[in-house]
Amino acid sequence: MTTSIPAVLTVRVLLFARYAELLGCERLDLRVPAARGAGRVTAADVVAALRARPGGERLPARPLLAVNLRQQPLETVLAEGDEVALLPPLAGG
Amino acid sequence: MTTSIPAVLTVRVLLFARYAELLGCERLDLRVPAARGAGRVTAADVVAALRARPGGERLPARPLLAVNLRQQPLETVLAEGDEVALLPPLAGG
Amino acid sequence: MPHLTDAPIDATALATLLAAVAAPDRGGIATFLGLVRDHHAGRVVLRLEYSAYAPMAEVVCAEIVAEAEGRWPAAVALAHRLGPLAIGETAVAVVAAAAHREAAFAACRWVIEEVKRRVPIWKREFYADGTVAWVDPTAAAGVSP
Amino acid sequence: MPHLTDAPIDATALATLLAAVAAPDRGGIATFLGLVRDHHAGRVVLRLEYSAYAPMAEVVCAEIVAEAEGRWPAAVALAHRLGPLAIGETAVAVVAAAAHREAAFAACRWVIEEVKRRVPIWKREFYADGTVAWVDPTAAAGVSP
Repeated sequence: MTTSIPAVLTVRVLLFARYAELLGCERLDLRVPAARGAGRVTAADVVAALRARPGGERLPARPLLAVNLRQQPLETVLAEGDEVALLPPLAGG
Repeated sequence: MTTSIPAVLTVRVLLFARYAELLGCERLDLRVPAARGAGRVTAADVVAALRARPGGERLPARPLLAVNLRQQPLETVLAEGDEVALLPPLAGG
Repeated sequence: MPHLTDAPIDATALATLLAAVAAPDRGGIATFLGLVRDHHAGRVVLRLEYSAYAPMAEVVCAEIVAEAEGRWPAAVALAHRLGPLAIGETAVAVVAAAAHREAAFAACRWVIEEVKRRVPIWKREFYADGTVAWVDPTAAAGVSP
Repeated sequence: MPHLTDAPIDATALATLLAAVAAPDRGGIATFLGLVRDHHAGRVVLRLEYSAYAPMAEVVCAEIVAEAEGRWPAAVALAHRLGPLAIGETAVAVVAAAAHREAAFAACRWVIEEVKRRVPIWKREFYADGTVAWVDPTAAAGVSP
């Protein structure tokens, strides 16, 4: 049985630069439950799940992030299979 | 017999671009008298002398000019042997 | 042509970027080259390494170029180096050609600011004292702790 | 190095100018290239010819470079082509290197404006209709009658 907005999703997470060092990982598939009381999984839930992992406590609570190659706010509602990238402070140029 | 500020000087005149075309000449030594009533020869006197030559009537009365490689006002007092260049509107760059 | 490159942005690469924007009706080309400096935040830098979220960085670079070409009557080329770089090497090149210099300068200047602001690229600096740090333009110290 | 040149300002010449200002403590190089356009004031240009009051033009170019280097913490190189030029060829190149891009852009922009304002150089345009005119930036028509 499925609903159009499942309360648990699996997303592809990408970590870069300092964040990859903190977590000791550059990419992982993460099963993310919605926050307590919410019917939808947001990018903030991915950040919360990562912050609960070893090393993740040093991730900022509100990092820059991208969903499917585009910068998005933390409140973005995710869909199954989305690619969520946590972006440390940009330093190109 | 000489005075410290002779009323007649010989200067080297350089003409460029359109001004050289108007006068049919790129360089000439010009004997220039001071303007009536003036004791000194100025760059304006050089312009006046050039404007009295064939083709010179189309020179502007107040062209840009340089004395000894430096832009100077028309009122600049000249010395024997000075190099006076009449500069058409600049178009470099 | 991709905007990210592992190859040096040298005189030949610059000539290619210039040729990509030059046209008979464009009288001015403004260029910015960002080079690796030998010091940062008071520390002596020996070399550095750029990494990127490459698929997104390509998309964002293309967006920046398209936006610049929409804001100004200009043609823009952009290249950013990735991987290890030595002091003095070119990290980024922006080239903007327009009929007149005002648009060329404005587009060039805007693009380099947007590249710094929006493109997911990171820089790791290796210092003379043996330490290494991630550059963080948002941190007071200029690097991440 | 003289600022006036009869030789093409091509990729090699540009690389020489860049090398003249590059240094390990300079992280940004802004460049402006002025190219020969195929039209001017509504007329189709086939080619053109630059002439100069060369001794004065060299002095003024050197003054402009020195003044720019005094106003900004930047190193500046400047080259202006003389003689016949084809469409698309580079007439003038300004290169400014500095620790940071703000000074590099500001110095580069200022130098090209001063070159146009102060250097005794003249431009004769040859048009598709067989006519020829001296360019006059102060005239409403853009050329001398």
